[in-house]
Amino acid sequence: MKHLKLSRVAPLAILALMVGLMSHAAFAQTTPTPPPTLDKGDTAWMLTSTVLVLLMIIPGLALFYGGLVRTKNMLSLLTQVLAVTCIVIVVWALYGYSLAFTESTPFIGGTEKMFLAGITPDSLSGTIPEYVFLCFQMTFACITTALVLGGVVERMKFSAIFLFAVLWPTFVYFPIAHMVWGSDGYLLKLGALDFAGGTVVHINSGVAALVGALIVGKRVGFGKEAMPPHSMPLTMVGGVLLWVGWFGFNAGSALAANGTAALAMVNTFTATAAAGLSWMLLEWMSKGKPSLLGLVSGVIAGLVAVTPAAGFAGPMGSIILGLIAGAVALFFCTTVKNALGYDESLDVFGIHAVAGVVGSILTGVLVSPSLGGLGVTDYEMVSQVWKQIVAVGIAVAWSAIGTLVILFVLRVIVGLRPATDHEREGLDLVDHGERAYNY
Amino acid sequence: MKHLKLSRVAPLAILALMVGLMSHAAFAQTTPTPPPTLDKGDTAWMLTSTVLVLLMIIPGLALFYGGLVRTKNMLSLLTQVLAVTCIVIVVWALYGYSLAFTESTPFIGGTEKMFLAGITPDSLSGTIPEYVFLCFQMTFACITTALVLGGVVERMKFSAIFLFAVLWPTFVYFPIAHMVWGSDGYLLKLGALDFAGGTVVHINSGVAALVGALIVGKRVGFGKEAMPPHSMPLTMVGGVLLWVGWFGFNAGSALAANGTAALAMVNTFTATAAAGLSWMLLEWMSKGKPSLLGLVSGVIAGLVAVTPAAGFAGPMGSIILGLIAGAVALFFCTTVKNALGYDESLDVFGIHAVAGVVGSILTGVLVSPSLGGLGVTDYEMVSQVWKQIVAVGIAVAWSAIGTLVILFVLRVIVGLRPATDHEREGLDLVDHGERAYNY
Amino acid sequence: MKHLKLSRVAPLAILALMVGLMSHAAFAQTTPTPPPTLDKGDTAWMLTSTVLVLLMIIPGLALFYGGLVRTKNMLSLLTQVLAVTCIVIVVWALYGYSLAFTESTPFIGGTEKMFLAGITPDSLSGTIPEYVFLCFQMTFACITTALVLGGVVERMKFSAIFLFAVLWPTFVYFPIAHMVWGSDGYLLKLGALDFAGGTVVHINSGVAALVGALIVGKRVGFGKEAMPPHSMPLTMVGGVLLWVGWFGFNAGSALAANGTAALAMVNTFTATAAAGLSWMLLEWMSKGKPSLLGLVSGVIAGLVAVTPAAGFAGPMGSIILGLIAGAVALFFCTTVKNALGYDESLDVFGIHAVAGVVGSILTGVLVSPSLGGLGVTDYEMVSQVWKQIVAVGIAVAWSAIGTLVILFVLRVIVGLRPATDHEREGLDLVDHGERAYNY
Amino acid sequence: MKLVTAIIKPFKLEEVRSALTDLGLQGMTVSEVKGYGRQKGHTEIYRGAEYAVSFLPKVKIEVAVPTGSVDKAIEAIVRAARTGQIGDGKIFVSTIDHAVRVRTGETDDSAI
Amino acid sequence: MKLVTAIIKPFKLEEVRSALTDLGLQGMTVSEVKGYGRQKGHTEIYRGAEYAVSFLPKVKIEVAVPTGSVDKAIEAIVRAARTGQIGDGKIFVSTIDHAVRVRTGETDDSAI
Amino acid sequence: MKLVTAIIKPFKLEEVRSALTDLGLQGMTVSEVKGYGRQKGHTEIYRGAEYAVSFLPKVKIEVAVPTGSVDKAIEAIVRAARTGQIGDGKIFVSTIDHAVRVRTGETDDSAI
Ligand SMILES: Nc1ncnc2c1ncn2[C@@H]1O[C@H](COP(=O)(O)OP(=O)(O)O)[C@@H](O)[C@H]1O
Ligand SMILES: Nc1ncnc2c1ncn2[C@@H]1O[C@H](COP(=O)(O)OP(=O)(O)O)[C@@H](O)[C@H]1O
Ligand SMILES: Nc1ncnc2c1ncn2[C@@H]1O[C@H](COP(=O)(O)OP(=O)(O)O)[C@@H](O)[C@H]1O
Repeated sequence: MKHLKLSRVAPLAILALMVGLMSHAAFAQTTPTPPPTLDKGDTAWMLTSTVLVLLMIIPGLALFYGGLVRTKNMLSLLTQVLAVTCIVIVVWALYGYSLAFTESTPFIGGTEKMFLAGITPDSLSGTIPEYVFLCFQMTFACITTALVLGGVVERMKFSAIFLFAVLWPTFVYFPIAHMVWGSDGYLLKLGALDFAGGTVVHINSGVAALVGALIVGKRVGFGKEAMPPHSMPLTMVGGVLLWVGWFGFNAGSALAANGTAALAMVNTFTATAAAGLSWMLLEWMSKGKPSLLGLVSGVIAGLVAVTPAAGFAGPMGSIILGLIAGAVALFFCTTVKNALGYDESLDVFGIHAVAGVVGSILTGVLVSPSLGGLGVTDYEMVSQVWKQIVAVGIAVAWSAIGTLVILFVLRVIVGLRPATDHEREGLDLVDHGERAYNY
Repeated sequence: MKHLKLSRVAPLAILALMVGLMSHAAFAQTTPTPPPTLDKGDTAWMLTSTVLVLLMIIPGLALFYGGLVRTKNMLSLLTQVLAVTCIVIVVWALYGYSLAFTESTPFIGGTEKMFLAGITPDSLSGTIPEYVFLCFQMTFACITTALVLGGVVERMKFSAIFLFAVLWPTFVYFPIAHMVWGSDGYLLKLGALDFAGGTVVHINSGVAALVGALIVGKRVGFGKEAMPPHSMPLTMVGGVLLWVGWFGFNAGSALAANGTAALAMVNTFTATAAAGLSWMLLEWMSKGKPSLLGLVSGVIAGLVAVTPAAGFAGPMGSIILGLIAGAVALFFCTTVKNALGYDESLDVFGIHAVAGVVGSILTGVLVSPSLGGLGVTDYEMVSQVWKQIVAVGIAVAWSAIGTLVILFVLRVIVGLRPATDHEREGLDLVDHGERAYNY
Repeated sequence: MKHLKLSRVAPLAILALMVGLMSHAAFAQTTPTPPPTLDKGDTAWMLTSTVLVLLMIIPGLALFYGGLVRTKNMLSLLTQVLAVTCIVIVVWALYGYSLAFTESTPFIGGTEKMFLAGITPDSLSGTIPEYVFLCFQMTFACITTALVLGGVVERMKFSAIFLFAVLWPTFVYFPIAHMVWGSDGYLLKLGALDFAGGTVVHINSGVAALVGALIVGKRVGFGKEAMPPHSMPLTMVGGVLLWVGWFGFNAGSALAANGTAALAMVNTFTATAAAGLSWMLLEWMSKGKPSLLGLVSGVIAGLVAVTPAAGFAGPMGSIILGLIAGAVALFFCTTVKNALGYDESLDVFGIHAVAGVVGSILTGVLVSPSLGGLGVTDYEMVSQVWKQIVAVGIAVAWSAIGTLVILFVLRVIVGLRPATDHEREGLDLVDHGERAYNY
Repeated sequence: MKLVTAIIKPFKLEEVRSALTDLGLQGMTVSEVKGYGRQKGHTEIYRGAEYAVSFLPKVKIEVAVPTGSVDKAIEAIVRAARTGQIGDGKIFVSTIDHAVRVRTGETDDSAI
Repeated sequence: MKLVTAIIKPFKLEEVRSALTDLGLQGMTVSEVKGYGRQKGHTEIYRGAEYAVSFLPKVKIEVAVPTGSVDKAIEAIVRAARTGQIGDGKIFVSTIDHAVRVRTGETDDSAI
Repeated sequence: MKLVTAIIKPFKLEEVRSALTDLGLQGMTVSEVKGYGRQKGHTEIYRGAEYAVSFLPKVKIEVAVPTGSVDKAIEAIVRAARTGQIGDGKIFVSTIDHAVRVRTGETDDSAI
């Protein structure tokens, strides 16, 4: 059985590796430039943005995911999201920030800011206190790790998830974040565009979720029993809180309260709305009914797709981007996924990775001033798109391989899955000894 | 039957028309004045305010309304609110902002900013980026349209609602917004006071909801079957999120982080609390029990009433305003509504229009410096109150007639109501093929 | 029976009194210093912070508490929290702000700002409008009063709670707030440290909740019937919204968008995450399963503990603080509480008072520059810790005695408890004539 | 003494209840059930996955009646619950050997 | 073999359960139901609208017992469930022709 | 005519339903119940408080069948619902005196 699973994943891993090896990518992101004084307006907005990204995770993502699982696993899902958040916060403060954001090698940072050493309330990062910058980035590490959970819900032991939340950021997230955002990061210097983390956050987590789903395997009863969402209202609330909080994520990635933040805001409205409508209308035409889950899924797909583009594209370009992202993600989550038959339960791959790739690549197109984008120095569409593809390839490869290795280690140490009986009873009682609802 | 419905609505329409024709109204609102530099503090607050108004709609309004409908229509309600939001965002970006906020005629703006043409991250509106200003205003268009849904819940086809969300903003909201807030708007120049949109948002949506309720007709079983809220906790959460977000709405309408925003904030606390207590205590005295729904309804009535007054009245005047608004709205939603017997299901008229009118008119009184208000140039109470009444009349007339026409058109094109059997089964399954809960 | 209850409470009261009498405490908090100009960045952040603290109460605290009660009392709990919020807002505007924040005596302020007299949009408090400052402080008064409800849920008449919400702030909260934060406050001058209200808010409310639980008595069926939380998802949502909003509470207590706010933010992440993990892991080891309720409870304990320390300690000190606070509160809420056998239903004492005391005392330690803290002038650990203990003692004494007296008065005037039959039926129907859910 | 069990459409509950009380039957017990029968269910779609939901919400009414009242009880239920459309439901009658009122200990016909 | 069906007040479930297990009855099945009877309901008010709610929450216990144990089962239930106030509920006894334990296929008295 | 009542594990509902329809039984009524029996429950802990939860979620299927079909119905249910583990559930058979189809007024065997 172990053998079987390995063989199922191997092609993906190899593909990813190849893409990784052949690539020379480059990223340019709004990293903090260092003027020496604190700006209180910028600081006010970045404090707020940080809070908004936290809101995306708890309760946003927790509810979005939670509503989609079955009642008997609701509490387990909520516990996982909250525990992962707590763990990544501590890990980030202990060494994650240092590994991601200090200068050292092109692939991973150094240890000089471990335990946040040397940072004081007066330390600045650009025009804002470094403490605010590191908190803002902390929330990115948290949400990325939490997103991965969506691939393995309802069937992975809490002990394995607990350890995963330490290992995965360490070996997957921090390196990728460093490559993309570290001032000496390998990819930063090569010029691919990623405004707010399409690669680092969405493609990364989406790929990891798919690998997780394949390695952990299908839920007991998958394909035989109906597994409808237990609470669409909670999923809707979580989904729209993701949208609400995403303004911190995207407009906050300007690291200032300025025109770039404003542009990111308007794009985060238009692309998202367009993608929601795109998914819903296509579903309406093809299946006969426009569903709430489709609308919300489209909204998330739009948010994901506009993440790398938010500070580069224009609002009309973002509408186009949203329309495309909604359609592609819909096609993937329904047709492709059904054809492949795996149980990537909450479509983290189908939405975050797929729309993330669409967004990353189209960012190279939509940045074009001729399409209403802002342009970048020496812009040339074909070469820019190629850089985008290369960056995507590296992220996919690193994430797939890293996740694979971590899961095999965890399977050996603590095991990944509960007993079938336990899974059937539900993780709420088995892992946590509580029930979600006692009406 | 068509005939019957027409005859029911005709008196209202005629009344509204008369009020409209005889009036010469004037509005003064905190529109952006154009000093040339960007202020980052103002920008930070307006980015935040925009996010707060979005929070009012999703999940705020969606939950407030959703908790009040029956289980079988919960998902339908949530879908409607989210879809309307997406649609209005796209429409706003395509042409709504241009129609509302460019100079052209006194009743409707021009087309020069269609597709947001000509706006860049450097464009300013006052001290903030124009992109932020137009996003802030975008959320107002969204919430106003979504509010109207409360009059027709549980019985209007999704296809009709979808088209309504395009037509209603175009022919009702954008013109009224232009008249009130456009720099050459008909009503702006005449001096009525409306700080944050009492007329444009609340009276407008309340009247449209009433017209909708009358045209679409009563729910099957109305008056015979019990139709209690299916989840008061969700209604409470939605209601208080409206309050939380309303600080963006009201204090954000200062378009700056200054003393006026501060005044709007304190008033948004005091009027609201007073109105909540007013409704609850009166209900306690008259019905024997203070209800949560009453308390929440009073809170909303207070928020609505203080909207036009927030930057003009003083905090004690706002308490008085809240006490009155809570009492009047209670009286309307219980006694008057029961007497008239229509099914304006979620009391958008009874709360938003009624408390909106109370607030609009009393703004003319409470702005008086002798009552702790801020005063306006050449203030004279009687004439100011008259201006307020006239402005209300125009809004009522335009909204009633516009909504009426749109609904008749929609009835012809797609029909307004599902089959009785379908309505009984619930719109969740019939329109969307999903159920809200699968516990 | 009355006699019995008195005798049960007497020791506590006497102890508290003694502590009170023997103490000479001192508090230093980030009160507004008066430079003359408005800073828009600071104002933007404080407007946001005020909204965030409101979010903590409604829906945060309401859901956190609401999820923990039984279905039949859910609506009652929500009503209580919202009504208390409204009442305290009005009371604060009428006279509370004046009593807490004008100069007069060391124990209570004066009446000069009753009805917010003399304050205009131009009045400043430090670099922000006084209206914003008083709104920010208003939300503190609201949440503290609402927190007390957790001790007496499911069994106290709404009429008694209504009056309690007027009397308790007046005689307990405003004096303590004045002593700690008033510029001539008794405790302010003596040098104990309380960054964001550990004493005023958490110890105060926790003690009052315990007194309430003892005076009001146990719920019918307590210890015999199972009383599991009716909705852990709502409790989780409420708990994490407390965390989200707490950034307004803590970072907002810097009263500016600066490095101190940034420090408070990072500490509010690290201490909280550490405390959540601390509780969960200890529970996992001792009971065999890590529970969601444990994780959330630890998170709250961490938030409480870091409140006094947020602007003084360093991020690593905060992790230590969180680990200790989580462990102590867990020990208290399980072992100690079970041993004592009282029904302090939602553990306001066990979490807010206990972790509050831990935080207050350790603030005296962690402020030490040798431990990564910021230091204060003439810092000396032993004497600082002693000041912290004294301040805690005074708060405990004042709160215990004040609450005791108020409850006895209320018992005489309106009675505290509903009839047993009514309590069994549930307060939703008995007090409010509504049910929470009608699925 | 007989137990009349009726499975009906949920929105007919109120009408059936008042039809029964009009007969002077002062008590009944109701539960929410899911029914499978000739009336077809519906399909739900969540992202890619389609589920055929074959069970429909129904209400089950149980009313204990003296043997002599069975026929008029049935008749009353049928009249109140009938819409004429598929899925209107069923009535089953079975025998109760013995009945007790908990509060008083009264038994059989006087217990109901 | 008989089926004893008791409709009781929800908060009495735990007491009735332990009274039955004290008798050595090792199994029972419980459902949440709504009861209509002499015990009056309540009124709910939502904004203007008042609803008379006539159904009250009850719990239905079904326990299959050997014919010889019926009387003491009834007695145990009555003792545990009685509050003496209106709405305490009913017990109905009917006949089971046949019983099967799914797991083992055992039948009748040995199945329960 | 008999009423076959089966109490089974919830996740077996779909299999039992199709086993019954394979027999040509076109209707049944299902409710969610809680069962107490040999299968032990679990313990829940909320902060300090531990609760022993002795009731487990089960599903009750009621199907009215012509007397001649009882045995194959039982057999079909047992086959579909059995996991061989404790808690698989019970089947009870009792007699229906009379049945009515609300929609048409048809009675007895032709009503089901
Ligand atoms: N054989 C049966 N045993 C128990 N319940 C049945 C049976 N047949 C039907 N029912 C119940 O009656 C309901 C209505 O039956 P259905 O066949 O849909 O319509 P109709 O009664 O109009 O023929 C079903 O949903 C089910 O709850
Ligand atoms: N005739 C009946 N058939 C079925 N259930 C009944 C009948 N009468 C009463 N019940 C059930 O018994 C419960 C208690 O009955 P009620 O008349 O209120 O009080 P009491 O049993 O004390 O006379 C009811 O709520 C209902 O569930
Ligand atoms: N005497 C009984 N009366 C009614 N229901 C019973 C009885 N005994 C068991 N049950 C039901 O059957 C279910 C399974 O019984 P249990 O004793 O746990 O396992 P098994 O049937 O495998 O022996 C119980 O949960 C309960 O719902």
